[in-house]
Amino acid sequence: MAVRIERVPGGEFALTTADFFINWARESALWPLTFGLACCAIEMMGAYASRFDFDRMGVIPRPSPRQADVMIIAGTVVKKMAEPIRLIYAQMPEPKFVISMGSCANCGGPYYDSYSVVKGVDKIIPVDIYIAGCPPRPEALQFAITKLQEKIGRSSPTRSALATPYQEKGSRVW
Amino acid sequence: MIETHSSSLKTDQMFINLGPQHPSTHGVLRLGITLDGEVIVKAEPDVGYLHRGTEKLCEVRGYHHCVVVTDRWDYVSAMTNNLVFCLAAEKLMGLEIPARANYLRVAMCELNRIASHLLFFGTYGIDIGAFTPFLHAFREREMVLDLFEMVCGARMTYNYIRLGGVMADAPPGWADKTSEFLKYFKTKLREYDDLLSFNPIFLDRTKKVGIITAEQALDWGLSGPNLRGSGVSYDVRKTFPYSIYDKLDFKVCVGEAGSCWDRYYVRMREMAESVKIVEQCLAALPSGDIMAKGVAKIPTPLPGEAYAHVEGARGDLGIYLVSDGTSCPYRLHVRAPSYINLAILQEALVGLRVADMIAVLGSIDIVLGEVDR
Amino acid sequence: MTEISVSGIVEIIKKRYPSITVAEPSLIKGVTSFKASSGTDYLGVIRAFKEDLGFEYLDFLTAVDWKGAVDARGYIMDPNPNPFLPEGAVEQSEVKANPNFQYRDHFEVVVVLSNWKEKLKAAVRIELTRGNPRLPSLYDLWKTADWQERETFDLLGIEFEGHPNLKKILTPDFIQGHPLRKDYVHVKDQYD
Amino acid sequence: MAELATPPPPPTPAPAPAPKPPANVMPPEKAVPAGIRKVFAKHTEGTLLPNRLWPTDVWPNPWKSASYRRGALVLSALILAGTGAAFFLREIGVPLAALRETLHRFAEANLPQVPSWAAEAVWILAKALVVLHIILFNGLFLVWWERKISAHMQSRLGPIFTGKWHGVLQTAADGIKLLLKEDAAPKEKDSWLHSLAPALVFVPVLICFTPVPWGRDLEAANLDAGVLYIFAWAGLSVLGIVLAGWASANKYSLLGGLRSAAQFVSYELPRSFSLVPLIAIAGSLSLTKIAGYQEGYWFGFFPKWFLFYPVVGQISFVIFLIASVAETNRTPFDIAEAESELVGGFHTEYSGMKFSIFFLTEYAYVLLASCLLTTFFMGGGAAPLPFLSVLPSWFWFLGKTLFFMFCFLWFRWTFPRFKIDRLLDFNWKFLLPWSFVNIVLALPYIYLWKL
Repeated sequence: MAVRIERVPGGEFALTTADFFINWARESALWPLTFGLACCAIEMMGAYASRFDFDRMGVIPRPSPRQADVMIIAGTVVKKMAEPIRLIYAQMPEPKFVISMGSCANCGGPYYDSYSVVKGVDKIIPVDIYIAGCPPRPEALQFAITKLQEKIGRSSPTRSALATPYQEKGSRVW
Repeated sequence: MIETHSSSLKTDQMFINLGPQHPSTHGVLRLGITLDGEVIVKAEPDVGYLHRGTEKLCEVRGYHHCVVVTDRWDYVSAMTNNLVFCLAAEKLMGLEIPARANYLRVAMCELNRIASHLLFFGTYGIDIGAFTPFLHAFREREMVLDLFEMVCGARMTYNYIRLGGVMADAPPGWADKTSEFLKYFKTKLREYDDLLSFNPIFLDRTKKVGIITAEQALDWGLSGPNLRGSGVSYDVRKTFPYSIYDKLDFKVCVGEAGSCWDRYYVRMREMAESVKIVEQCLAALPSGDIMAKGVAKIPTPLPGEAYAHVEGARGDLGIYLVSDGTSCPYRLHVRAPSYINLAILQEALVGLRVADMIAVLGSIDIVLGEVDR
Repeated sequence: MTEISVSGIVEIIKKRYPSITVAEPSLIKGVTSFKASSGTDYLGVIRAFKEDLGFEYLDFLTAVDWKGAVDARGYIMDPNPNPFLPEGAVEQSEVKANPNFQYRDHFEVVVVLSNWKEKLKAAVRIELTRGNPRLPSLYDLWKTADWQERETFDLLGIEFEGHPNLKKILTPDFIQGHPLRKDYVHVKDQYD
Repeated sequence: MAELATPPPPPTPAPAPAPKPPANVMPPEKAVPAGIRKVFAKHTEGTLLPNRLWPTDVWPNPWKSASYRRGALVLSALILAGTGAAFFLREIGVPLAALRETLHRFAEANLPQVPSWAAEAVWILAKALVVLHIILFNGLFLVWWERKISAHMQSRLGPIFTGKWHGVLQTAADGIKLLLKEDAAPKEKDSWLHSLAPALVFVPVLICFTPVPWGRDLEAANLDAGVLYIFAWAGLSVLGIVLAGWASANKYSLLGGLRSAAQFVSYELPRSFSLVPLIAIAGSLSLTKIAGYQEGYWFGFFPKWFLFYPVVGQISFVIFLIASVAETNRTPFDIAEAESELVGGFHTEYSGMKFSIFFLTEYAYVLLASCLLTTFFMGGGAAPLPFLSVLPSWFWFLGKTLFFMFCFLWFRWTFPRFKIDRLLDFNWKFLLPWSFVNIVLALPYIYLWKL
């Protein structure tokens, strides 16, 4: 479809404009899932609260995965929790993004040698943005949201096959 | 457990799975609830969704490293966790703590108690359906976190209280800033009462709901505000005083009926008591060292056992520490108040409605990091 | 019981349960420790503490594995990776046994009780053989023993007889063995 | 070293020495370089933390802040501009009627082959489109307004980046995003009903707007049984909500749907009964006539609004307001979608556009409830004072509606949530009996006033 439109004079322009608007909407309305695991979840709550106020960027948490765009893995992913996380990720509608917040979710963090911790949430679901820190400050989460917005801005939803900026190449796919 | 399908029209019990991802489980708790209509017949808390095996991890970490791990149990009031581990380890090593360090420790712990109870106040408001208190509470909580940031550079996991003292002295201006905050915070406490504590709808939802009698509370080993809400006056700070609490003047706040509101209001009053304690600490803050002399880089205490417990924000937080004379603890057991408080849900939830369940669960005030360790 | 002191408790317990020994010097600093030798003694002495001596609060119940240094195979990675250690430097912490310490092939269950009125604490301890660690449950005395015993069962594998619901609580189902035992060896699963 | 800086104490013993700094004497704060001081000058006044803005520093007098003054200025300019525009536009009902006449005449003169009802059909279609757009734009505006209001109540800012000026385009972005989302739903859903439910919820509210008088001669249709018409259609929405709960194959949704059914059915009663005195006094079921009845002034200045009828008017108003809040499913009555209990309630399993239709419906009901409150209790488009009638009626209607919408938002962000059983108790044991009592209290009005 997109290829055909491109052949029409001005089609390129139309697609690019559509891309721009779609990306703008997706960037400006990133709704994360109300989903906290451990310490980072408290910082995430702090990020939604008065001082950092993510509502400024249009980020409001939604309790149901069906209405969420971003899953912020805020905290340690333990083996017992891995399956529920996979399920929640599957329940989210496309396009969906994952922010791995904190060292535990990135790589196991202080529990690198524990028998019960998954060493990095990217072993079970694909991750878009990683934030370092234990726990990262709300400013870091804010930075991650900006980075995610940039990433969405680079994608071309009208030209890609699924019409969704799914995952960049190089991410782990399970 | 009885499963019903939407196709059958029998009146039957319904099994509801609350969590691990649910807005009001405060983390990753899972509750298996059997409902008859909207009335709870059976409740089964299922924990372990945040079990990181830290007790085992401590067995291969040095004593100084263990302090880092303690931060992540009750991450909402990490200072008390640091304190209780240090108290236990210092008992093993026989360290004497300088007076200034002791005062700083207590001031930090009480400030952290304020931060923790503020978080409870905010999230409990959300549980009951009022969103605004959450943001008001976080506004003040950020100020407490600023004070922590001034002394140790971290907002949540402090690693501030170390073996033999504290990590760093309070920076210039910290004491002034703290007293300014305390003055401001006292007016805010009244605002919270206006906003939520005595709101008729809030009272309606929490008073006479989820009553835990004193006998039940003792039987289930509750501690902290949950126990005091049932009318038992037990506070580790008074009964088994540690650090400098025997020199400080404060009240133990006790509830009456053991309802959700009592537990809630005990916490609200405890914040006022904490303000008093911090003020006393600031007034009497002695000068001097902040670190004991002769704390080894790699401490290897003599073989022995020690048990230290403090009044954490959630209750009687204890650490049982065993040393076999090597550089790592041989065994470390945490008496996690959240874990023990949570167990009572099996009994306290039966007979309530779904909406009450959230009120009770919120009023127990658990932190899953401490429950699962 | 009007007045209880540490020595008073020791006397009473010694009179009633001659098989119980009092650890001297105290094993846990500041807490008088009583060593029971059999399961019935253990239950009996704790019941006496609760009902006659006013120790109405169960602080905690846990167990210690006295086997020796912890097995490094219980951890997923080398617990002490330190690539930046300069040559000849001592590791901050190393996993090794203390040659002067007397390890033994036993579990020891430790129960600490409180008497708030007299501000006293007492510990009841019992050693269990490694092969078949069994103990009567304290569930009838305190309901809080429910989860604490489940935790001890889950992490250390001590079975409590008479417990209504003794099953895993913290670790996921697919984790084999009891992680806090010193000889625990981790079996790799799908997430490692 | 503060002590060193202070002059030595006077020789005479001072009765009250200056408050001594705490015992921990610390080195004084290092002087901040001038450049940095300039950057943070706004924030550092009177604070010790150089880079943090504490609420204590901000709140005492917001008028000292230039941005606050500028904001107030812009806001008053906007209101003034709106008033001026209304003054120059005058009643738009009159030109619209003329437009309709023109359309008819044009059809008669130029298109003799089309039947005579065609022109009227085109006119009706145009009216339907206008009403639909009112609902859609109301959703866009109200969501943004709610987010801004809630934010300012909670000492934060709310959307600020999207659309440059105070995040005005925030809801538009949300809408476009939701439109392009995947429609994810559980495998076990009853797919037919699952798709039907949003339509069943949305269509009634659209129909409900038919008899709403937006101003003088400015309603889509002047129905003689307008009140009954609105209540009948509004009652249908609950069917969609129950279906949504049922079809989602989710126990939370089911509970939410059932709760909401119980709530709707019970609050319909006091809501209708509270209007009986008004209908009896006005002697009509038509919204236009009810609004028209309240025009005019007692003693030449006091508006004859139903709200100001002693006792009866106020009781009616309170009952109708409470029941309206309950009908719109908002806090303190949002038990059907109680976030902390039932995750999302009946719309837990809805995503993308289907979810946004539920969202839109909720806000459309807020608008409807505000319109009804205005019509029934505040005299519709009647000006509050005689000399203010220079401004057109639609301006006053809009202003009053906005005020009530603000009240709805205000309630939402102030109150906790009721419990379902208490909610029903409150309805059956308090609101309903009082609405009956109110009918009895209205009897003197009907007999004496009408003489």
